[in-house]
Amino acid sequence: MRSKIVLALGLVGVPLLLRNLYVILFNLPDEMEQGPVYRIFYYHLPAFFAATLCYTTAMVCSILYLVKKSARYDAIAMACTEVGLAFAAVNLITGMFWGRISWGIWWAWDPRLTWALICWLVYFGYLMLRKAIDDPTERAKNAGVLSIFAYVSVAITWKAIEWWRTQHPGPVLSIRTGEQRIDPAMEQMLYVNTLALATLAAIFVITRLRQEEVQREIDALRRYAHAL
Amino acid sequence: MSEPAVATAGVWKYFGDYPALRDVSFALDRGECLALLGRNGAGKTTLLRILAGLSGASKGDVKIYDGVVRASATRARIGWLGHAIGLYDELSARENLQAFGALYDVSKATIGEWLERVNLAHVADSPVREYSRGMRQRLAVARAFLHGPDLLLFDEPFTSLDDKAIALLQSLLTGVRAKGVTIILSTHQIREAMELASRVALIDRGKLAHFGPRTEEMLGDPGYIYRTFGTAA
Amino acid sequence: MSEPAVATAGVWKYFGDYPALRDVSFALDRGECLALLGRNGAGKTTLLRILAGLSGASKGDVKIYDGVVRASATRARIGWLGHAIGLYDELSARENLQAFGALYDVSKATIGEWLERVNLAHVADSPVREYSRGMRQRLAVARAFLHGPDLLLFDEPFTSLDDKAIALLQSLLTGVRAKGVTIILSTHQIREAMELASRVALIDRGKLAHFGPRTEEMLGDPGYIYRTFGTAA
Amino acid sequence: MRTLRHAAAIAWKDLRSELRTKESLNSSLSFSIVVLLLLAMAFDTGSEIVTDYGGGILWLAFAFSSTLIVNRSFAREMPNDCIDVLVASPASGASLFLGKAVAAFALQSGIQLICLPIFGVFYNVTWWRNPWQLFGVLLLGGWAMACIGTVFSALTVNLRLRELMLPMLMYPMLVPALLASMTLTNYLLMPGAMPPDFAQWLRLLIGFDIIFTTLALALVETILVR
Amino acid sequence: MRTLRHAAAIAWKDLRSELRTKESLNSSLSFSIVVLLLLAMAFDTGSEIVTDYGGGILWLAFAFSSTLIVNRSFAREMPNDCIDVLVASPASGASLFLGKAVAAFALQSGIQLICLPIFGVFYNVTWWRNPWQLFGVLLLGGWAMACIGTVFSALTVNLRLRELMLPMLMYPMLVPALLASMTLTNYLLMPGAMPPDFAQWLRLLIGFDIIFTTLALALVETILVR
Ligand code: HEM
Ligand SMILES: Nc1ncnc2c1ncn2[C@@H]1O[C@H](COP(=O)(O)OP(=O)(O)OP(=O)(O)O)[C@@H](O)[C@H]1O
Ligand SMILES: Nc1ncnc2c1ncn2[C@@H]1O[C@H](COP(=O)(O)OP(=O)(O)OP(=O)(O)O)[C@@H](O)[C@H]1O
Ligand SMILES: [Mg+2]
Ligand SMILES: [Mg+2]
Repeated sequence: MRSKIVLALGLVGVPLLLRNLYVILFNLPDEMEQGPVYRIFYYHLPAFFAATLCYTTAMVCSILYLVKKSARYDAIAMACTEVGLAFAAVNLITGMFWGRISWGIWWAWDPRLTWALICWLVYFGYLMLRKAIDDPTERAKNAGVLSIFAYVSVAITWKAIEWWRTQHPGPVLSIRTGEQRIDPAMEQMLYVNTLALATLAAIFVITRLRQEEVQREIDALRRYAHAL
Repeated sequence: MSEPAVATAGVWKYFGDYPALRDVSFALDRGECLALLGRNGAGKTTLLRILAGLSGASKGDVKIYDGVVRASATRARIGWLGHAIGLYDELSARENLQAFGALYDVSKATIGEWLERVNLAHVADSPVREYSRGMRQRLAVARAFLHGPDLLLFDEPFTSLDDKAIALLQSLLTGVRAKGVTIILSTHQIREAMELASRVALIDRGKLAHFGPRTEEMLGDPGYIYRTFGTAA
Repeated sequence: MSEPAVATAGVWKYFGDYPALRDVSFALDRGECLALLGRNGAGKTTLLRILAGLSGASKGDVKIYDGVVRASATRARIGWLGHAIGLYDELSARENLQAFGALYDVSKATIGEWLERVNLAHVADSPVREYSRGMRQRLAVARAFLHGPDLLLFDEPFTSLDDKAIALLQSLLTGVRAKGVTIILSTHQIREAMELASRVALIDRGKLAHFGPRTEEMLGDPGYIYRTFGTAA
Repeated sequence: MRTLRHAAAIAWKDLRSELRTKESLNSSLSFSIVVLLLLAMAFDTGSEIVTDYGGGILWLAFAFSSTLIVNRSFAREMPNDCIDVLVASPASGASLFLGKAVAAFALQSGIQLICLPIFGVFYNVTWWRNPWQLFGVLLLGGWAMACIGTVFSALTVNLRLRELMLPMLMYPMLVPALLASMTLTNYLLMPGAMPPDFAQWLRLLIGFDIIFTTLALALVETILVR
Repeated sequence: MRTLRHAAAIAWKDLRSELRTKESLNSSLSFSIVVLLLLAMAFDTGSEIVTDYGGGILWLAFAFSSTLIVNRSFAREMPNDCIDVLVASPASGASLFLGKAVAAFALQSGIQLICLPIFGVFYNVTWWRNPWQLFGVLLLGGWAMACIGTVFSALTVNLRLRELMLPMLMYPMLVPALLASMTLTNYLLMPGAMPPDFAQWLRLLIGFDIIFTTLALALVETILVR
C-alpha cells in the first residue's frame, strides 16, 4: 500500500519535475533586468513553500503526539522536519548564489534573509535536541514541545517580507499582493514547480518514515528477545 | 475502604530494549506495609518511580486510591523518598522544609515539630551542605512525612541511618500505619524491614517473583526470602 | 613492619566553632581492619576525609605509612570510597575506570578483571547514569580497589548493596587484608562490619570513645558496642 | 490561585538559594560588565556609533548574561534529585515554570539595573531621558528572555553539552524580542520625538511576550513529567 | 612528565564526556552561527563597522562561548563528588588544572575554527589575509580565556574562596587579553602593512598568557584542597 503511494507520487512528481526543468531552461523568456540567472527563482521560492508545508505538518503531528502519545506522530514530525530542513537549505543556498551573482555578496543582514536563517537554525536545533536525548519517550516529548515553539519562527519568516522592506525583493505573487506584478506565465510556473517539489518532499517523507518504522520494528523484536 | 490503596495491572517498563519491569501486577490494601525486596538492578526503584508518577509505565495500568497517578489530588497524598535526598544543599533544614511545605500548605508549627522529631532542631538553621550523611537522610525522612501523606513510597529509607534513627523511623512508620497510611518501602536491610512489613514482594530481574504476607520464617532469617522465592542466579 | 600504617596524634577538626573531631589519637598496624563506628554526625566521615587528605586537620598530626598525608607517594597508596560514588554519570563503567586508572597507571587488563569481579562486565559499556544504585556502588568499589592500594578508606561501603554484593565485598576485603592491606571502614551495618574487623573504634560526638580489638561479644550483638562504650545520649 | 501560591514558593526558594551562593549572579554580572567594557573599547566610543547602536550594545550584554542565569534555572534542581520531589508534589508544571521564570527574571532585572548606570558612564549616554518607558522595555524584553530561557532550560537540563545547546536553541527564538527591545531602547536613548514605528515595535514585543508565555504555560507540564 | 601524563588523562576524560557524539560538532557550529547572528542584529552590519571592528565582533563571540564552556570545567566534577577522587589521587593540582584548561581550550578552539569561515561569509570579511598570524592570535587569546576561566571554574569547588568576590574580578581580569586579541585581529584583517604597535600588543598578549599560567599553576593546589 505504502509503496504503491510512493510509486504513484513518483510517477507524477518526477516527470513533472523534468518537464518543469525543460520549460524553465528553454521555454520561458529571460527576465528583463537580471537575464538568465533569475531562473533560479523557480527553485528558490517553491523550495521554501515545500519546506513550509513540511514544517506545518511537523507542527500538527507534534501536537497530535503530545495529545495522543502515539510514537507514529513523533516519527512523522521527525521525518517532516528533516525533509523540510533540506528544502529550506535549497532555498537558502539558491538565495546565496543568486545574491552572489546579483548583489555581489554571499550574505546580507537583510531581515528576510535573517529570518530564513533563523528558521533554519531553529529546526536544526530541533534535530540536535533529538540526537542528544537517548530515551525515546523523553525525546519525542521534548522535541514535540520544541516543534511547536519553532513554528512561530516559520510564521515570522512568512510575514517578514511584509513587516520589513529592504534589500531582498518584496512580495511578487498575486495571491499575496492582490495585483499582477510578474508575468502570469512565470507565476504559473512557480505554482507548478511548487507542486513538483511538494510531491518530491512527500516521497522523501514517506521513505524516511518507512526507514524509521523498520528501525522501530527491529527495536521491538530486540525487546521481545530481551524479555524472554 | 474496599478498593485497594495501590493497584498495578500488567506494568511493563522498557529502558531502550531492556525490560526493567515485566508484567508486574499486584494490589495492596490500605494500611498495609509492603517490603519490596530484590537484588541490585532488579527494578525496585523503577517500580517505585512509576507509582510516584515520576516516570511512565511503557505498558499497563496503575491506580492509586482509585485515581490516576499524575492527578494533582493523588500527588498530594503521596510522600516520596528516593535514592537521593531531594534537598537543597545551600538552604538550611528549616528553609528546605518551608520550601517543600509551601507546596502542600504545611504550617510553620508542623515544620518545627518535625525538626524536633528527627532530632535536627539544634542544627535547623545551618545549611544542609554541612550535614553528615545520616543527618541528611533524617531530614529527607521528615520532608517525606511533612504533609501527612496517605501513601508513603520510600526507596531504601534506612540507608546510612544509625541504630537510633532506624528505631525512630520504624516507630514513625508503625505510628502512621496505625492511622491507615499505606507504606511501600524497598530496602536491602531486610531485618529492619521485616519488623515493619505486613506484606512482602520480591522482584527478580523485573518480574514479580513473590507477593504475599510476611510469615514468621522471614522475621528471623534475612536470607529466607531469596532462598525460597528467588531464582538461583 | 614496625611503624603503624596509620597514626593520628591529637587531631582536632573545627567547622566554624563546632569541633567535629576532638583530640583523636590512635595507631593502626598494617594488615588490620578497623571498623569505625559512631552515631550520625559523630565525625566518622570527617576523620576519614582527613586521613585521605581531602581536608586538613585544624590541629594535630596524621601519619600514613610514615609519610605526610598530602604527599603524592602517600596518595598513590590510598584507595578512597566516599559517601558519593565518585563516578561520571555520562561515561560508561569502563571509561570511568580508564579515566581513574590513568592516574595510577593501571593496565587495561586489570580494568577488565575488576569489571568481571564486581559483576558489571555485561553492562560495562552503558553509561553509569543508567545503573541502579547498587550497581553504581559496586562500580565505586571496583574503582577504589583498582590500583591495588595499601590502605583502604571506605565510608559506608555496604550502602545499598544486596546480600550477594555484600558477601563479595567482604571476601574482597578479607582477600586484600591477607596480603597486608590495611583497611578502615565506617558503617552503620555493624553486623557486616564485625565479621571483617580486627579492631573497633567508636566515635562519640567527635571524641574517640573506644579503640580496641574486636571481641566475641561484638560479633553476635550489634547493639553491644554502643551500650558498653557510648554515652547515654 | 493555588498555582500562583506554589509559583511564589518556588520563586522564593530559587532566589533564596541563588542569593546564598551568588554563583550565577556573580558570573553573570561580571560578564555583562566585561561585555560593556569590551564593546566600549572595541568601538571608539564617543563616536556616533553609540548613539546609533546603544540599545544593541546594552541588550547584547543582557542577552549574554541572561544565559548564565537561566542555565542554572533547572540545573539547580539536579543535585540530590530535587526535581523529583517537585514533580511528585501537587505543584503543577505551570506553577513550577512560573516560579522559575519569575526568579530568573528577578535576578536578571537586578543585573540590568546595575548595568544601566555603568553603561551610561562607559558610553556617555544619558539613559534617563525616558526612564519609565525604558524600564517598561527592560521589563518586557527581560520577561521574554526569562520566559524562553526557562522553558529551554527545562528542555535541555539532562543533555550533555547543555551549555551550548541552551543558547543555540534559545537565541533564535528570542531574536524577535531582542530586536524589538534593541530598537525600542535605541529610540528611547535618542533625543527628540519617537519615530512612528515605535508603537509597532512595542506591539511586537508585547505580542511576543503573550504568545510565548501562553505556549510555555500550556506545554511545560508535558516537558517535566517523564 | 608525570604531571603531563596525568594532565593528558584528565583532558581526555573531559573531552570524552563532552564529545560523546559528533553532534557536539554540529551544535557548536550552529551555536556560533547564532552568536554571530546576534551580533549582526545588534549592529546593522554592511556599513563600514565590520571592516573596522571585525576583531571586536569575533572575540566577543569567542568570549561568550568560552565562558559557557569553561564554566562547566570544574562544575562537571561536582555531581557524585568526583572531585574528591581526583584530589585524593596522586595527580597534582597543577596537572588537574592543566588537564582541565587544555580540554576547555580544545573545545573552544574547535568552536573558533568553525566560527572563522562563518564569520567570513556572513560579514563579507576576507579573513585569510594573514592566516598563520591569525591562528597564532587565536591560540594566544584562546589560551588566556581557557586559563583564567578554568581557575575561575575551580573556585566553584571551594566555597570559602568563591565567596571572596573573586569571581567578580575574574572576568574583568580577562579584559587586557581580549583587548589585545581584538586589536591584533583587527590589524590582521585589514589590508596593508601592520601598524607599528602590532608588536607591542602581541607582547602584551604573550606576557599575559605567561603570567596567568604561572599564577594559576602555583595557586591551584590551594584552591582545590580545603
Ligand atoms: C541567502 C539569500 C536569500 C534567502 C535566505 C532568501 C530567502 C527567501 C525566502 C525565505 C523566500 C520566501 C518567503 C515568502 O514567500 O514569504 C524568498 C522569496 C523570494 N526571494 Fe529570496 N532569498 C535570498 C536571496 C534572494 C535574492 C538574491 C533574490 C533576488 C535578487 C531573491 C528573490 C526572491 C523573490 C523574488 C522571492 C519571492 C517573494 C514573494 O513573492 O514571496 N532572494 N526568499
Ligand atoms: N535510565 C535508565 N536507562 C537504562 N537502564 C536503566 C535506567 N534506569 C534503570 N535502568 C536499568 O533498569 C534495571 C532496574 O533498575 P532499578 O534502579 O529499578 O534497580 P533497583 O532494584 O532499584 O536496584 P538497586 O537495589 O541497586 O537500587 C537496572 O538493570 C538498570 O540498569
Ligand atoms: N562542611 C561542614 N561544615 C560544618 N559542619 C560540618 C561540615 N561537615 C560536617 N559537619 C558537622 O560535623 C559533624 C560530623 O560530621 P560527619 O560527616 O563526620 O559525621 P558522620 O559520623 O560521618 O555521620 P554519618 O553517619 O551521618 O555519616 C556533624 O555534626 C556535621 O554537622
Ligand atoms: Mg534502587
Ligand atoms: Mg558519614
